[in-house]
Amino acid sequence: MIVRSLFFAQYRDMAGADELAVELPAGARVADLVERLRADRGGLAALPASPVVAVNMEYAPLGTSLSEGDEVAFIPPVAGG
Amino acid sequence: MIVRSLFFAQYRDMAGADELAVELPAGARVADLVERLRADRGGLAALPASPVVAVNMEYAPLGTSLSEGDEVAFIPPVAGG
Amino acid sequence: MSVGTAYAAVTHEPLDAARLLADAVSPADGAALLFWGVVRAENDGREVGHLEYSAYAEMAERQMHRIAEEAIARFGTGAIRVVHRVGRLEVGEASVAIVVASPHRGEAYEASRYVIEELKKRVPVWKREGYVEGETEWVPGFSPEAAAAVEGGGR
Amino acid sequence: MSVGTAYAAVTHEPLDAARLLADAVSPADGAALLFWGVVRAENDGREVGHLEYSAYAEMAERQMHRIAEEAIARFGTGAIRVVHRVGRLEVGEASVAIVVASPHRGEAYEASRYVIEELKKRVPVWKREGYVEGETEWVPGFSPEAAAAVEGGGR
Repeated sequence: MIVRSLFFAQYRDMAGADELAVELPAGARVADLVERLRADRGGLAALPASPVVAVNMEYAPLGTSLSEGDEVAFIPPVAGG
Repeated sequence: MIVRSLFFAQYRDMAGADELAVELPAGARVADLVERLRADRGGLAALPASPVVAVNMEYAPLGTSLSEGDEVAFIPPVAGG
Repeated sequence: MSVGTAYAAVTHEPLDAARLLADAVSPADGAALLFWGVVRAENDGREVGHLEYSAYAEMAERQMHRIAEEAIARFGTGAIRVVHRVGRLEVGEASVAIVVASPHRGEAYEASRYVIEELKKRVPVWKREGYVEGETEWVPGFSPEAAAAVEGGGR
Repeated sequence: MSVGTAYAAVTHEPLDAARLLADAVSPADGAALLFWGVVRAENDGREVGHLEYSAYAEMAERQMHRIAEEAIARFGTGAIRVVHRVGRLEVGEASVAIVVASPHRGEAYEASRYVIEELKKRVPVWKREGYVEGETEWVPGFSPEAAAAVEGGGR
């Protein structure tokens, strides 16, 4: 299956892109995606091992199972206001 | 001496005027002015015996001594905001 | 601690929120809080059509200015501007605007609340409600305590 | 208890305080409180020239809407409108506006404070400071707690 990974702020700087499509085996969890990104990509090696993520725009724990087409956003510390 | 008495809101309705000039003996206090007004004027008979007053735009106790030209305002309960 | 300036006015003109904010905020401020008091359609179960505000304008300005200065000193905010409107106001129109600018937001909330609570207790402003059924009536208010007000003013 | 409606948006346009107030206040309301977050000239001792705000816009709107709904339910206010600006902002410009309309003022203060505190903890918005001396740097922020956020959202 393919999931969309979105990067913002510092994580966008690391990824060098707003978005990456990542192919994962069926049944993969957010933690598997994190591991893959940290292993695959030069810049994303600096991604924390337990980053805050949102799956389909809701904050979600790393154990969350992913499905085809899910949007997984990597959320660095927020600074709105 | 002559002092200016100002009336607002309900007290203005009682007095039938915004302002009255009142002649008082030298050394008179606010309490003397109150007594005079309650005795003299039909409508102002309904003035409380201990109304809130401001002398020259500062809240002042009834024992405050008055001077020629002082502005004594009768302040019914305030309802700003 | 910041040292803001106080400004107070009584006016017949409609209140201008954008202008008040622009006049209050300085480069040192990270937030401003605007309290915007408006005329409600209902009070104590009666349907209100409009309100008539009146004031002892010069004393009201002096009292509001003092309250703003007290809040700046007490909470260390930036500028505070207080404007009270008088005359006939329709439902939904603003009767009072209080802007507190501040480097930090916590102080702005405390100062804003202080100013509106003290204003309601001490500032010589009155209102008469015009009911939809036709009567008018003075709205019961707070009786300022002469001694307390003098003490408060001395802070 | 009043039942206000929630509204949230992320925008590139300058924020319009008067418009936000007019859109929030209904005839049942006696007060509105506007929180107005502005860009400060100084942060942690460095002189700031501008800020660049960015957001995960769709999720930010959803989170702000949820926070506004939580505040309405919790404090019984009228309408709450939350608008966050993104893009380049100069010193003194407003980055966020929160309007809480309410029949009574106490609830407006509590709800306003709740919304800004939760917004800072949970809403995916970031800012990069542009210093007068030329560099830029991401402003350190809050790390949203996935579990807490999910719980909060379920209220």
